[in-house]
Amino acid sequence: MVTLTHYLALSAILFGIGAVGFLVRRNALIVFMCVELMLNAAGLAFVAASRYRGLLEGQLTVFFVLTVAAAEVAVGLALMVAIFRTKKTTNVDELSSLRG
Amino acid sequence: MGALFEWSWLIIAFPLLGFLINLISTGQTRERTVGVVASMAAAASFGMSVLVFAALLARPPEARLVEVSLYRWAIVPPLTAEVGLRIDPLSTAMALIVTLVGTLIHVYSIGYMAGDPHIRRFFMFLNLFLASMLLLVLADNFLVLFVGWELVGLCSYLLIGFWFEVPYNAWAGRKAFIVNRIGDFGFTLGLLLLFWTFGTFRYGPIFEAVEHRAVEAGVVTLITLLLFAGVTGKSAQIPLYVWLPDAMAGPTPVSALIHAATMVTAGVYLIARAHPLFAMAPFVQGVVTLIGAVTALWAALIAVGQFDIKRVLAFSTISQLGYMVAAAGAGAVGAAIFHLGTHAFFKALLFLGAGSVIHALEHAHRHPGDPSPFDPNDMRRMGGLAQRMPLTFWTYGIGAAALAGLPPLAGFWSKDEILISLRGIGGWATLAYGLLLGAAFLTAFYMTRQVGMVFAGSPRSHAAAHAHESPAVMTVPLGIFAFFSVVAGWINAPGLGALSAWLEPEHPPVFHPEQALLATLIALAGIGAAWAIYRPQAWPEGVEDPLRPVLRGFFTALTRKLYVDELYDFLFVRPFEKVARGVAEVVEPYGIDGAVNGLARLVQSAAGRVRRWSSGYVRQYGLSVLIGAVLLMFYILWMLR
Amino acid sequence: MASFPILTWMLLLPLIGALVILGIPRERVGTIRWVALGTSLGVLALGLGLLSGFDLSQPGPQFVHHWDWAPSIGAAYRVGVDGISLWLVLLTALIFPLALMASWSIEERVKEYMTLMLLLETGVLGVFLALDLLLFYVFWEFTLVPMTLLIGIWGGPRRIYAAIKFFLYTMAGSVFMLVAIVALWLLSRPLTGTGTFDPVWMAAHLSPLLSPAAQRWLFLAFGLAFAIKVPMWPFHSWLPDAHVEAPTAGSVILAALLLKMGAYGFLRFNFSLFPVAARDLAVPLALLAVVAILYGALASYAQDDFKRLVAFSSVSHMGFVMLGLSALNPLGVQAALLQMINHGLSTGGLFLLVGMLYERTHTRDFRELGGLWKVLPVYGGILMVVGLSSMGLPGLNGFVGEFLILLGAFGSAALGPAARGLTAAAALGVVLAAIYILTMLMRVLHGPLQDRWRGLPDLHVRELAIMAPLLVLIILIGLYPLPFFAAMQTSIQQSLSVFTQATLAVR
Amino acid sequence: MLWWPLLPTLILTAGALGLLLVEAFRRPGSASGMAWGALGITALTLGAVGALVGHQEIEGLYRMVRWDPPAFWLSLTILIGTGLAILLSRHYLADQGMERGEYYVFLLLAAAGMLLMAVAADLLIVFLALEWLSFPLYVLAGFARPRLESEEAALKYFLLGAFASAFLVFGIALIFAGTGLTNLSDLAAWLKHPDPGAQPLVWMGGALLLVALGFKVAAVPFHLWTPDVYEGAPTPVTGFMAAATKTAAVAALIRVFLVGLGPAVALWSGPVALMAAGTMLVGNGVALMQSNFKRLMAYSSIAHAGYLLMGLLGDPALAVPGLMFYLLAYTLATMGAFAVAVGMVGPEGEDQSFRAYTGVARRAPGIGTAMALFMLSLIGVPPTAGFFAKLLLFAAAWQAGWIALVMVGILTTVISAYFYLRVVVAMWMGPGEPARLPKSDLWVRLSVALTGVGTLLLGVLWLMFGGLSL
Repeated sequence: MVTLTHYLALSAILFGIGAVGFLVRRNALIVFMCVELMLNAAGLAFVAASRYRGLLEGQLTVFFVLTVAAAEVAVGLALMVAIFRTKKTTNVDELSSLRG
Repeated sequence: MGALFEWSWLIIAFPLLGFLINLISTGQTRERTVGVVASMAAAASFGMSVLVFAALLARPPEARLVEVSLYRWAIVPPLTAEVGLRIDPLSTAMALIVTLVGTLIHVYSIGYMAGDPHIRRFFMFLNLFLASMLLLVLADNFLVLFVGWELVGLCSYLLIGFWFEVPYNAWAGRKAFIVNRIGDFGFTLGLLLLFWTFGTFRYGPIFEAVEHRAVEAGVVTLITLLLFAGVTGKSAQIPLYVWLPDAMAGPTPVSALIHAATMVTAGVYLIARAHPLFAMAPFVQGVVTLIGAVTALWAALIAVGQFDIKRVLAFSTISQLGYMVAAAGAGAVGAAIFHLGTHAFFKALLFLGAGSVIHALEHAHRHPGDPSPFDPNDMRRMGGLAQRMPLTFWTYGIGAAALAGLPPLAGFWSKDEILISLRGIGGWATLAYGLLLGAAFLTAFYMTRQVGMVFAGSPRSHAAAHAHESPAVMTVPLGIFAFFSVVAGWINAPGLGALSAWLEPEHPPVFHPEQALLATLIALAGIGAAWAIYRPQAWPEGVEDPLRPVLRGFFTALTRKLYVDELYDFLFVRPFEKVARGVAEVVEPYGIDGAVNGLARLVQSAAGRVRRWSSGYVRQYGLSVLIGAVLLMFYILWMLR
Repeated sequence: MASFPILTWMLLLPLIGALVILGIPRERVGTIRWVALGTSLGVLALGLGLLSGFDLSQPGPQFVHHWDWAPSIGAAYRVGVDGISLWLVLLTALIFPLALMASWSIEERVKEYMTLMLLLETGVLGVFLALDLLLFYVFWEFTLVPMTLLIGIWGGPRRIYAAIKFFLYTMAGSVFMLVAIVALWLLSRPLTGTGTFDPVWMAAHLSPLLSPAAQRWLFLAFGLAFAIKVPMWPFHSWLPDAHVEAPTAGSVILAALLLKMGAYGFLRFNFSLFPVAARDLAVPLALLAVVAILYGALASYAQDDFKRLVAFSSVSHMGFVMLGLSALNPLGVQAALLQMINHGLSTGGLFLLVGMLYERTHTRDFRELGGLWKVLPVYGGILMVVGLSSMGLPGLNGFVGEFLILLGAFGSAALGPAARGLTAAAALGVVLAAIYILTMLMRVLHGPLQDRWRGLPDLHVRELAIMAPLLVLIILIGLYPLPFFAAMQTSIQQSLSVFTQATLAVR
Repeated sequence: MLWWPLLPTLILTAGALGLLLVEAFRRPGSASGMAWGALGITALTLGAVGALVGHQEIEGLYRMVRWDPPAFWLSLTILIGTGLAILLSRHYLADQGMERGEYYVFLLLAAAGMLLMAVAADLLIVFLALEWLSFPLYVLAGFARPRLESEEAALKYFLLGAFASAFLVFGIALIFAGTGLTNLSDLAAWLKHPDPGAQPLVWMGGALLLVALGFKVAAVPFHLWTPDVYEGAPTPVTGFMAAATKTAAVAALIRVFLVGLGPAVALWSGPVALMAAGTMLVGNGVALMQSNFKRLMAYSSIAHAGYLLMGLLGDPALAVPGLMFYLLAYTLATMGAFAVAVGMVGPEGEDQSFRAYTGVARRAPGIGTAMALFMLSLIGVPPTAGFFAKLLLFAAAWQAGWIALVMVGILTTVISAYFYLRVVVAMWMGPGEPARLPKSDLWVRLSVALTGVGTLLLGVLWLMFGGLSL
């Protein structure tokens, strides 16, 4: 029997993977994909909870999340392109001139 | 006559007025005018004192106490402090002595200080001193007495350091003030205890309370002991006498007036004034008497080894003050004041005589234009002045004889009375008596030595050879003082006893012929011993002092004042400097300020460590966020347990 | 009389003067100076009006001006003057014109300087006049800013260090006072609805409800702010730096007025709001005071810098003030209050004299001075009088304060068995004062004169005009302190009445 | 269905979009017109906010938004910050050669998101508003491209912001999974009678919300992005972020924690107190080591987040008005300081180190005085607005029993005096003549004057005209 707990556990695992990915990857694009993974983990939780409770709000929320994520991609990619033009790299570790 | 007493404050006001006139008058005033104004102020004060004295004399003995309230100084519950004068036999006697000696010395100073660029300041200070001293003497309570007490100290300080360009003079003035302040530390505490014991500073109620035994003897013992600490400072007693020899750095009239005749006797006056208190504390009386006697002997001993003409007199003053203190301690107020009066005359005479000598030597030295350093005070450079300065010599001789206690001069009578007063009490008084007899021998000895070195024989320096007698403005006061040095003793001579009758009618002076004989013999012995050593024939050429081969090392110790200054320097001065430096250079910067700055540095270094957190790496920032989140999760789990 | 809010005008006048100065072009230095001086003289005139209308018999505040400006938190603008603050207000009104006259030699950024001085005057007056804790705190902190800028802009070589240290150190103390004020306000809220900052109300209705422990904590919180300002040992180390680096007028105001704010705070707030704690802590307070007396004197003696010497002497003198206050009896407290005035006159005077000397010699190092009395007879005479006043010579003002403080402390019931020992130790400070003052006089005035000082000009008219009122007061208070005590008597008696009340005695 | 609470947001959004249209069709050249337009729209919105002032409580949009007094104060503060940011931007953009009109569009859009946050009554709105205000800020932070610092700041802000918002979404998801609720009032009601089985989910969700909002408000340990982004972003944007974004983040904290999770205060007060203490300590501490003005202001922003968090824990009767006033005072002082900083930027480039400020007050005493005033207000010295603000927050925290926290607060206040004073010291006491002088741009001067007067008088006026009872 697959319960809500299982779904939530899965989404938590996904969230965790995304978070760890954020920390270990250097390519800005991949780092960003990890964030997307985290967002989608949350989406999964919403859908599962929505289904479990028989409410529509959760499913609706996922639309919001997806839309926001899409907008985020638009902003993020634009930024990365701009940086790549200036710095010729997308390695986040090389972007550390501001510190202290 | 009652109205006259209401004006008795004029005694103080005249010199104060003189001070103010000279303060306000511009620098253009002629120096002669300055001196005359000051002298007239002093003379007016003397005149007023005489009037008051006469008015008091006109009263029956039991009514010879007038309290004059001047104004309310402060009312702070429970304290009500008034400035008031107490006109009674003791205070008028003191006022007479102070104003008489003061007037004469003012006049003398006109000649002595002539030509000094700061003469205006000199006379200002002198007038101020006179006013302060009279305030001290005439006050009707301890607080005002203390005010005068400190102000005379101030004037003493200012006048010792009068020629302030010479570092030693300034140093000596400072030393005098500080040593006095140390004594006054005790005095202050005594005053505090006095107030909280009696609830007032006024003599009248305090003496009344003592009379009725309204207070514990233990407290009074402590009070009088503390007051006596002030006395040891002002009246130069062991252990605080060390400032007086250095006070000779001041102009000679100052030494005569302040450091011989008047200010230094303030301590004796205090004991006399507070006699009812001391009478209640026999233990303190013993201490006072003994310290006075030891001081008398100790200072006389040191005087033997001095070469500075004024220093000999300074130690002599300390010694004579010892006599007075001893007598006052033993309760013989009359004898103490008697000696105070006679001493004022003959010691002033001696100082002024010494001043005359110094003045003469200085002028004689200046004439040939000799640039070599010359100390006009050094008796080793004198000799043979008897022929060149006869007036000075004769008057000086009278003063010395009076000091040595030769009958029938003033010193004989007063010293005799002190010695008699110590007899028959027993115990410590007997010891003091013995010590004072020894001091009497030494007194005769060192005075003979001094006269011998200064006036006898042949001149030992160019200046001494060319010295001339001083002008009349100086020699006339010498004559007057010499006159008093002869006759002053007679006012209390047995049979006459005027002073005693005035001060303490119930104690007429007594006369023991065997005592007089003993004292005279001792004085003669001292003179003889000194003459044997110092007569010109016995003094080989080139020898600094014929006593040195006799006493050998001990004489060196005497010349070094028995190393007391060195001892104090080692025990107090240097440790104090060390502590002060330690506070300012170690405790403050490293301890207190160091703690403050250290705290600031600690915060900064901690901040520096935390700052490294902001490394610039995004992933590390993310890690920080994640760690925060994980910690929160653990917290939630912990809460859920 | 009540219709004309004289105190509010005293506070406003300097602000108006500052605004006027802001409108004057900066090149017109002379006009700016005169406007500033005129303003401060106007305040002095108001102050004298205050004195003439002051009712000696009334213990409570007079000339009160009241306005509930922030009803939602119960804060009020309430100013008034009583016997405790009267002399301090007048001292402020007197010192500022003198300090401004001493600032004639300031050539740089005169406009800013004079503006800040006038702002500072408002601040200092406000501290002494405020009868509302919040208002008091506002003025208290407000004085910090102009003073910091005065030190930091017109100061000596290490001025920035000194200015920041002054600001931080003072602030470190006053934030605790702020918290204590907040705590009192919160405690008053259930009783009044909106809460109040009225110390009189608190003393009557709130203090009795506080537990001894609470009183002690609040006493310490207020006390820390005041102790730093006084400054009490060991919180004094900002003072020498601030004094040495500040311009002359800054040092004068710092010594004469700002330090008084601390002692005034103890008297006005700590004692009335927390009487139980005050009584319990009197002995430690007195102990610190005595340590300050001795420590300040010792440190003072070992200085080679004239200004630093005077600065440390301030520590010592303020120790006397604190000793008198901690005696908690009329004698000690009145004497302490008078001693605050005395210290303002004598130490303020000394700083002025240091400044006048420095303008001539450009050094304050004793090792380079000496023998100056020969060329500066008037200066020397004045220095001597002021110095002697500082060492407590009878006949001058310092003696009155110091001696009566000792007298009060000696018989203080609050200090109990420790009273006599503490007083004796404090009396030693009088001896030490003689040592360092006389040494100072010797090193400046006496001894041989160096050739390079031979042409120094003596004091000129403006400088004499600055010193004259100080000298007059120094001598007047010394000879006739009666009226000065008379004005403070009833107020102090009333403020000390809590210590004689039965409630306190039972404990 | 009432739209009133959304009115300011809608006006601003519509205005921004209109401005975007204008930008698309306008001839290239000076963007002054755009700035005027943005100002006008802001003013219009301000009018709308003013029109709503009398209303105590309006719910709208199926109880997803809600207008109440805090909403008014937050909106007011945000709009003041926005208006000042516009005033500062015009000359700056021209000098820096980035005079592109869409700048104002982004600014207004971000502000619209913030206004939405001010009225949020539902977790979804919180999420939406947060993203809404963030995206334009990401762009604005990188607006000075191709300057590398600006781009780096933008990317860092973007990546970390996205990372944090993932926590937010996941937190909301967990709460939803536990309760089936997103409405904050309903959540509060649920928490009063919680279902024990679902409680862990709600608590975990709350913790994740704290992470995300802590990030936005720049609380330790989620603060690390702040200095880098503040330093790299164009200076007016930095000011806008420091002031308006902070206000929006606090709005979110108030809505989520005081309203939604209010009944669970015992649970979150501990961690929040720790965060507050840590934030005050770290913010004020590390600020001591800074020598760049913008970075200093970043740490100042962190430090003030600590005080605001402390306010969050305080007795609400005092804390809510306290927080409102604090934000207003903080916005004025911060925007004022940034106005001075913008004034220091010339066509030759930007140098925000203290060295560049040395001796400026010697030649420009007015600017120097204003800067001193802002710094004093940020320290909390009376009679500036900052003093009264801090007073209220300390009182609120003390009243709620957070005495240790108050102690940390006052001690760090003392520390903060040091670094704020360093700015004053540099301007007033620095030796020699200044390297450059503040430019005489009218808009910048106006901002300095407005914020200066506001900083000086606002505290007194606010208390005089109502204070706590507002």
